[in-house]
Amino acid sequence: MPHDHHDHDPLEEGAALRVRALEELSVAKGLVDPAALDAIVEYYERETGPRNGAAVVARAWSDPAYRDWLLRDGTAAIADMGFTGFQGEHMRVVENTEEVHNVIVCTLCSCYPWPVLGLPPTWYKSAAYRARVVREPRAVLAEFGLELPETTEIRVWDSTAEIRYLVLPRRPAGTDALDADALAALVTRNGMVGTAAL
Amino acid sequence: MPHDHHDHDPLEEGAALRVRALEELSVAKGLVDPAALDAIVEYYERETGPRNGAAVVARAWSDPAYRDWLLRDGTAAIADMGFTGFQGEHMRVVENTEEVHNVIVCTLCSCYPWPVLGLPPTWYKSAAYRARVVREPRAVLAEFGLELPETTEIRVWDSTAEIRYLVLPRRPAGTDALDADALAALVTRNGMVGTAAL
Amino acid sequence: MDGIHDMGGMHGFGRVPVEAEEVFTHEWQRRSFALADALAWTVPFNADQHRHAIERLAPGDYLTIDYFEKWARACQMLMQEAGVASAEELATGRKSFDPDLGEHGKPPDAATVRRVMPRGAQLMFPPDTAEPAFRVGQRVRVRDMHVPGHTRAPRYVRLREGVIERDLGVFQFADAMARGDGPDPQHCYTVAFAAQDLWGAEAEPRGRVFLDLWEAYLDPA
Amino acid sequence: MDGIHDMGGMHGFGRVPVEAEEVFTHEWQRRSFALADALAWTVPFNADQHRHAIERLAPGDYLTIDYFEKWARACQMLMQEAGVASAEELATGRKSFDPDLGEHGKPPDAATVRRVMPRGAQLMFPPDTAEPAFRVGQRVRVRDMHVPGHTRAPRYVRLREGVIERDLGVFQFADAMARGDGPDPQHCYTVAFAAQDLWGAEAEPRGRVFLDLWEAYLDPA
Repeated sequence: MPHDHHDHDPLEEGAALRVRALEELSVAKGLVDPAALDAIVEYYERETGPRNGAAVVARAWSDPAYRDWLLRDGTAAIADMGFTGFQGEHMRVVENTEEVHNVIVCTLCSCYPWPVLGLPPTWYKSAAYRARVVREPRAVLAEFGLELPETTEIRVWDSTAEIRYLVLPRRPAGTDALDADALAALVTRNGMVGTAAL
Repeated sequence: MPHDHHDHDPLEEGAALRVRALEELSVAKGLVDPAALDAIVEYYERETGPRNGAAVVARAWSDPAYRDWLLRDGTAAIADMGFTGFQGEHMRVVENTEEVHNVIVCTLCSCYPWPVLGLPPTWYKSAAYRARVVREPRAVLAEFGLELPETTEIRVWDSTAEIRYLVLPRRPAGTDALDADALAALVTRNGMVGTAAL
Repeated sequence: MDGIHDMGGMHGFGRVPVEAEEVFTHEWQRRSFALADALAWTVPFNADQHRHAIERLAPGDYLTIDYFEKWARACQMLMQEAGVASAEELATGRKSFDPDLGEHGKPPDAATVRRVMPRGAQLMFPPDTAEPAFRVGQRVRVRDMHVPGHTRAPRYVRLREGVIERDLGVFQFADAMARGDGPDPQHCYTVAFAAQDLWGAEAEPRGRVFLDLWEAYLDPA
Repeated sequence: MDGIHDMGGMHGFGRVPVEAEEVFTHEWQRRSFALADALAWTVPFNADQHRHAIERLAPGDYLTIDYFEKWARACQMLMQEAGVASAEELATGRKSFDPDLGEHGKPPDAATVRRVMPRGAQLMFPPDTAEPAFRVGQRVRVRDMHVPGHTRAPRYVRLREGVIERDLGVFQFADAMARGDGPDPQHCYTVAFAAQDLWGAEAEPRGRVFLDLWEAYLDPA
């Protein structure tokens, strides 16, 4: 049970009961419709997630004009793929190159580009990631197994306002023959946050 | 059980067992002599504490030359009363007046003048006191029931190095006839930390 | 507020739990997430208010309880503050009064949320709503702010100098939205800080950290 | 380190528990206090190392566990790091080896601690050990430090200007003592900061905050 808290936390046991009580109270008071809750969960689990981001990346790798548009106006280019909605209203895509590696964080909470990546993983919300990646990004990336050349410039993007970020990873070598679907299969969530290379 | 932590803290129950195990292990490994532990507890509970500080204050109120010495060289003047030892090696006494009110804190841990005040109370070690008294001393003092005139200058002393502080409170009115013992009985610990007036 | 949530650059948190890849590990976490989304319509509250409620949790709780339990507790705070639920109701889970939902009326049904989710929120204003005070390339310094409420300028950039890298246009202002004071529209900028200007000579000479900062946070350097 | 212990000025901790007047509420707290005192002789460790060990506790633990349990856990860390006890011994409480106490020899007995306690520690050096870099009345600015270890210059004064109020003389330097690097003797000063220079215009115009700061923390303003 890899939660971002201590094993001895006693709140864990009661959390399920408390959230159920909050739901039942909210329904009883006419504040929520339980069917709407189901729809919300279903939407974010089925219609958002890293597969969306991977499709954007694969298209950018395959289509230079799309890549240019994506880097110039991430919001519009991503909307063109149908990926829109809360926490993705204003998107900026930052491109990894031989010289530059980008990595995304939200030090103040857990801002993350839901439409293209879904909800954030536990590590992204951890105090250690939030506190450390702005101060010692190279050491943090090494913990993810990503050892960058010393010559690489690391750019950290702290999502402090309404822009949400997506990293455009470098296209792996030897993938010239692959079509967009095959390329998309190579793209990982961590690659699009910047905590992995592909 | 007014501890400086949450009611739901599960560590509480096990703390006694863990500290006993640490003591037994330390004794078994020849690192401590249990009789020395008894002596340490007995010393700090019997021979340090606010009664020492109160005696210093009462003497300063009664003897202008001592008061001058105390404010000029707190370490020597307090040692003259026999109050010396760890966390009191270097003392500074700051005087409350009609214009100035002093208050003591240690924002980084719990530094406190042991020989004259004993060990600190729980509130002194609380995160709320440490965080807030340097920023909003007047509001914190009001929580202690101490409402100061707006014209009073508040000086906060954050014990960040090896100096330990003692507040010399203002002598209450109508105490001209009292001897030093009777004066000392008026002096409270909070008065000597600066979170109360007398 | 200079709260525990503002942890960028803090030491002591240990290694990153890189293996914790999951979004949800328990069904109740899904419900808590959805509840926060749905309650925002009817309580009502905006995203900045929900963030600020999480920030207002006791710091010891903030660091130790589950992320989605924090979301639920923030909702409880906002429900109580809005007067739609009492502390007793929230503690017992038993309804004691019907809230006056007023203009908000009925909670959204599944079709409504399904229609709105792909649209998102309206966060921007037309460019002519406000003139920009800064231009790309200009050096700025983050103000020495002491905001008791919600703010999105982390401590680690306060008093630091950076360069305007991009003018993002006119956005609603999170500090004002969290106070319930309306959007206070203003330009927001991406500001680039040299890592060594934030963390000293130990940081990498060519490293940079980029933050999106509203105009109210900035002064000319 | 910029750790959770450095909480001066932070928001979110609520009201002060003014009614919590007691020093000890449980017998085990007395034992924990005395253990830290006694173990310092034989492990050995100094006060700065004990403080730093407490600072190194996980921030969530730092904010939620009992003060005297933190003291005990700090002792355990220092015992393990000094090699006088193993993690397994500390977890089980069962001895598996006898430590080599070397020059420290036997632990102090009751008479020894009773003799030493009223004396305290030797923290100062003769005035001619180091020349002061600053004089009373001089304006100084706290350096923008990024010390990964123990340090006694809180974040809330970093980059702030104050005035040297008193030259306290030559003291051992806590940062160096905590590293085990010896005393690095240097002048320490009481520095007065205007409250408004720390907290902005909301603070009282005449309020001041005084801190004792070693010379290594300061630059001329």
